[in-house]
Amino acid sequence: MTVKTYYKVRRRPWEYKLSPDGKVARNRLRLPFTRRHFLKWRDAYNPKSLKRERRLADKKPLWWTIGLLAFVVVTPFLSNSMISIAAIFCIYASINLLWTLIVGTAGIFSLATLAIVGVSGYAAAASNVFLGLPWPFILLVGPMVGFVAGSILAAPSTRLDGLYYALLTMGVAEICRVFVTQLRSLTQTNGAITQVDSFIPEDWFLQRPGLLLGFAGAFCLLLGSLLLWRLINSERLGLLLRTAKTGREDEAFAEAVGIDFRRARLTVFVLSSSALGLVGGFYAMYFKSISPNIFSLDQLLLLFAMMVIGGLGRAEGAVVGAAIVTLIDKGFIEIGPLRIILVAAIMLVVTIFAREGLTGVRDQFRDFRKRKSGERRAQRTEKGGEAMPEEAVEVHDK
Amino acid sequence: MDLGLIIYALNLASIYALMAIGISILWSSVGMINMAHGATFATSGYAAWFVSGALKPAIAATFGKTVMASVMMASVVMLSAVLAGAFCGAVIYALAFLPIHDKPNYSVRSLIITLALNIGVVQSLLWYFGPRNRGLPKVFGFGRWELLDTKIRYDQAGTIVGASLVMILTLAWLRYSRRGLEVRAMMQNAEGAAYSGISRQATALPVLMLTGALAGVAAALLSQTIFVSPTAGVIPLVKGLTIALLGGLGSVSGAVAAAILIGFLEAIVGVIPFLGQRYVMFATFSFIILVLIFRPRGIGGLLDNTRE
Amino acid sequence: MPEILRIKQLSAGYGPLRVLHEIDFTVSEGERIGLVGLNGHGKTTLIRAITHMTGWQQGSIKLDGEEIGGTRSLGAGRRTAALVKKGIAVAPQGDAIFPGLSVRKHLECGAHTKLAWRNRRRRIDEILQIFPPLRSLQHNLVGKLSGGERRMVSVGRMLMSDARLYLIDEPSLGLAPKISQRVMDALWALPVTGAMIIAEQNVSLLSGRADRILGMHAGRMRGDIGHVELN
Amino acid sequence: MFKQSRRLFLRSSAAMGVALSVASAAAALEPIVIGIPAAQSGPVGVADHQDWTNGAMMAIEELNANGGVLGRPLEAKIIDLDMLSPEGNVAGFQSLIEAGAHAIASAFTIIPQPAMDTAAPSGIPYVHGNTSTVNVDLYKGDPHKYRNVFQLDVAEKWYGSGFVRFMSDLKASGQWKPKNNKVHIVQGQISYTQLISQATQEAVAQTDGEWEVVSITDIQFPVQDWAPVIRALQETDAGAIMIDHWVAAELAAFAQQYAYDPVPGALVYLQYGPSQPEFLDLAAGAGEGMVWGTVYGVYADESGTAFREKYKDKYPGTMGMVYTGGGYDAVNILADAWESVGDPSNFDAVGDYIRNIEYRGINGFYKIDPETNSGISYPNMVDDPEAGQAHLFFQVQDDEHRIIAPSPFAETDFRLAPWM
Repeated sequence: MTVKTYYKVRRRPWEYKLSPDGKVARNRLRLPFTRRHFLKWRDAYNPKSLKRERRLADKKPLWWTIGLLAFVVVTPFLSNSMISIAAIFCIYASINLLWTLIVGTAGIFSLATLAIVGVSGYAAAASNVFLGLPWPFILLVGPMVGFVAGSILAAPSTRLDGLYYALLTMGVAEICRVFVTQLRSLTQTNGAITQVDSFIPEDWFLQRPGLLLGFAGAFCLLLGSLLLWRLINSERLGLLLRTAKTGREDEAFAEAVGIDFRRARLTVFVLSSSALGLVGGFYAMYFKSISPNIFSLDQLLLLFAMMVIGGLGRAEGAVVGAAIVTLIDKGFIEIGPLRIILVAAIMLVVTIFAREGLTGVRDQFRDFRKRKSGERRAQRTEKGGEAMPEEAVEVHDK
Repeated sequence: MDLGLIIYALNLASIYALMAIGISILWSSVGMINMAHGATFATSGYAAWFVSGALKPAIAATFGKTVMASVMMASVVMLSAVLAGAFCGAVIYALAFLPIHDKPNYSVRSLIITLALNIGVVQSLLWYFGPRNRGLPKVFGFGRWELLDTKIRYDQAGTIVGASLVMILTLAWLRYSRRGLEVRAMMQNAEGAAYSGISRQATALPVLMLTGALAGVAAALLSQTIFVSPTAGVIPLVKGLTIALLGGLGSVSGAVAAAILIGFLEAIVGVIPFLGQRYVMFATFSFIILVLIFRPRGIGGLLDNTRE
Repeated sequence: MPEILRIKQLSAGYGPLRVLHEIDFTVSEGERIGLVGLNGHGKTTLIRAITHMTGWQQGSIKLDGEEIGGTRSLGAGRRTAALVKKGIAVAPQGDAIFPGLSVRKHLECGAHTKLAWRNRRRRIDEILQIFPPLRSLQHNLVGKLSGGERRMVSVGRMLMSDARLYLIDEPSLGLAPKISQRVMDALWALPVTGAMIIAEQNVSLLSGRADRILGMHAGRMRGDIGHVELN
Repeated sequence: MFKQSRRLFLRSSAAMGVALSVASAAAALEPIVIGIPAAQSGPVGVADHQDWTNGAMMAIEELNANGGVLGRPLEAKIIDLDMLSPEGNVAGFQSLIEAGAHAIASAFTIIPQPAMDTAAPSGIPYVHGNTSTVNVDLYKGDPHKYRNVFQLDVAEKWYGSGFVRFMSDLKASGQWKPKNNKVHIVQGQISYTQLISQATQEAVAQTDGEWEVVSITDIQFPVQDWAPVIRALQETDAGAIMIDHWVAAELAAFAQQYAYDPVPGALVYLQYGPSQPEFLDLAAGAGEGMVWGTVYGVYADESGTAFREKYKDKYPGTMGMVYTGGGYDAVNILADAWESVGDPSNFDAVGDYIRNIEYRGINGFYKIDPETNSGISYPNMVDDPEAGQAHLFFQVQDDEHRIIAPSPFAETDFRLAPWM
């Protein structure tokens, strides 16, 4: 007779749970004008104690809040250059978030992100410098130009395949760069528009109060981008797009059941482009100038490196990647070209070992662990080891 | 349009074609967009410079100032560039293909890895060799011919003939050799190739080395006109990529056709008085965008069947 | 009769999800085996598992008494080419064809052994004998052929090198009855050394010709079901 | 105070094993920090910035060997400047200011405004060789704010008038008989080359027909092949050709291709690019006879020659002709200022000293023009050779750069190029 060993199936013993009063009905906050809730609370009865337990099913908002709060509290105590780096980080992170919306949510592989930022930044700066519009209008002109640029760029996206579209947008960026550097009226400044009016008073520019003000603005920009991300991804639009996440067949299926998939994609693209336009206007104001470098391939690759290191298609990936790369690129300027090599090395290692960037490592490890435990179970059971349904996770196999 | 302009256009086209067919073959057989092609280009240039510099005294001592010496020098330059290119291909194979070729998101991840390699190698070259450009020994010597009232520089003629020769050899290899047949089979259907006993791992290495060697040839040839520098690969990479796409990524004949098209376009835009050199890039990209809008799969689909 | 293929306790699937459960069977020299089962019951997965296209987690596969691939496999076709070289020839479902090659070139791709490569011209002529419709098409691109012709090319490619084991997955799928009958006739008439397994939904195409018919149901082997009607 | 004494303690305890000398006593004091933002990883300007850094480091080592400044050693703080984008400039300059730099000595940046805006509020003395009109305009816009930002050389527009003056002088001296009065300009697209081209055209227009601009050919960085340009040159067949481009390697490629197909009898002027060390190496003899100029070059007089020799000892190979001397002079000027002011942290006093400086360096005589807060050019702005930095014209002769004008500083005469 064989001795049977029983294995304990553990269910997150480390997880903190609230124990609400069982008699009181649950009162949940809703986002205004929507049916969505701020946090994903889940109630369940503990089968052993028969007590009501409440846990937070999605803890990301919690981490976001803690992280952003810590960031905003700590930054004012840093040195001037660190505050600048923090502000640049906010700007880059916003651009990356919006880019992630385009690439991840809308599934349009566009490389014209910086081109949209640049075009709107230039238009906004020009409206201020050459037409004399006061600075608050920059924040209006930027999104408007972004909207137009996005609409124009969105048109061919339904016709072209991913890679071809990516190339087309890269070409657009290059055309913008060449065009701006050719402009004879900007020759004096090498194609840059300088002395743009700003929300930062002239006397404070690049000094302590001005830097903090600039940082505050940049931080608001980041919050705005996060809000847009959240709204798009949790609203109808995001749900629509998620029905066809994985591929061409799904897309065809979505179209077949009456979801106007293309329209949803284009809407996200144009929305993000408008927001990118706002970032462009902000960029021109923050530095009081904008240079053709914003259209350059190097700059684009740097931003791409951020997204890749963090994890393509994830909000936290865009932000974490931006933090790492900005810190290395702008913080370690003393070590010279080595820092770029460092960024490349990080990119290389992360991509070889992590399939979805740094922020995907946790999920990847969990998948790995699940697969392993499934295999072990298969080995120790006599009957071939049927996988438990909850373990039958999608494993990306070729 | 006179002969001089045609020569100039062909000169551009042959360099672009060398880069573009490398990118095209690689995409269609191994499924990789090789962003490190520019780094391969730059590395090959430096290798040719370094080796030819190191062997110069030895060659001068053995052959003196004879024709043999320049032939030796030329072959050293070409050979070292080709070998360095092939070596870069092997490195790309080891880093961007082997570890991940059967893992999820392979095509995006290999693109990212090669991109990282490109950035890293270019900066390392800058860091190690410094910013100064380097000149290679003139493979084709100084001078020019007069042909039908047109002056043709040796290096122009050499580049056109050399590049065409290399391309014909590559295409012949693809068409007639057994390895070439395997590569073509893999270009068209990777799973079917596996069922025919064609291993992806075993075939990818020679393909990567071949495309690297092509970039090496392009580097040695282009460095006859301009010089070797860490960022020398950027323009050939961008041009090669765009031309490969214009040719309908994956179609070798499409890439060659697109290279010739762009070569002539650039030459012609350059001499139109109100456009001139400063609108060359502008015109090229506008043209490619227009073509892609009307023919979303480039011009290659007109010529042959490519991998979907 | 020596054993060619012995499969023991094979469980295969995608990740933790099992599709095949403890498959056991052997194939001897000279046998032609029919593998029957309805759509989705594991015929194709079994063939893909034998060629390592699909990963398997448990069990053993022996070819000519030699273990191939240990006790588990990652799948993804990583070792498929090596197995083909060891003597497993496959005509997969849905014709893994190379649309841009001519029929002759396509057939040449199958000549992966040294001997076959040296004799490829003669071999091709032999195969054109087996499939007469291809004779007039030998310089046409495969991508331009009809479904039946493609299947012939696919099978012909499989036959280019001598193998120990031939695996043919649903040769009649998607073909008009008349043409599928013709393809099947040619298959059964093949002068094959080693052994052959033909997976097929339509049992009438197998009965009377296969030496044995194995049934598959819900990922399990039903054993030798002889020549009974299966429904 | 406490911090300083603790550091003093640390330093002296570290120096315990070493025999005490005057030098180590100087080293025991807080060093004076010179910030050098140098492009090291960007696509352009890396070679020029390397020259500047080398020159500056040479000066720092010399000064330290002589006991430092005010008894304190000099220390360079070098960072990698991304000079093409606003954020790169801001980050670079901020980090230098925060690292406690007492002055910033920079070769140049492509977009000066963010750099100046970052430096200006702290009042840190910022000396540079931007050679740019934009600086001058910015300074004029707010002289108080940018009071301590000094452009040691002059704006680029002087290249234009200087070149026309050079041609006329050369013609008058009889050393060169132009075959016609045509001038063909080949211009790059950045502001520097565009402004030089405009200035040249204006200067030519003022010569009343002595010269005439007949053709302007545009080029775009990077130039892969000069064949179309050379064809255009052949068609125009001008007596003087101005290649208004600044990338040395591309000018060397031009020289090589031009050598096959010269325009007979034409004077070829390559503007500034050949000053970079790589030009001669790359042109490999093809540069012979070509003329180039700089408003900010290393003289060949006694001190200049001594500097050249010292430099070549330290950094073997071909020497850069512009920013090497520039970096060297900049550090010496700062050292002078600190020596006489006495307190490197008193930025405004140091700035006032530089504003009124009269210093003869190896790149000429430094005096700050109060109108523009930048240098003075001879013979473009003053007639006294020792009252400004000479606009030097070089010719490549026997594979070496030789000064041929202006006459007080000329090493040798103009020589007809092989194709003339």
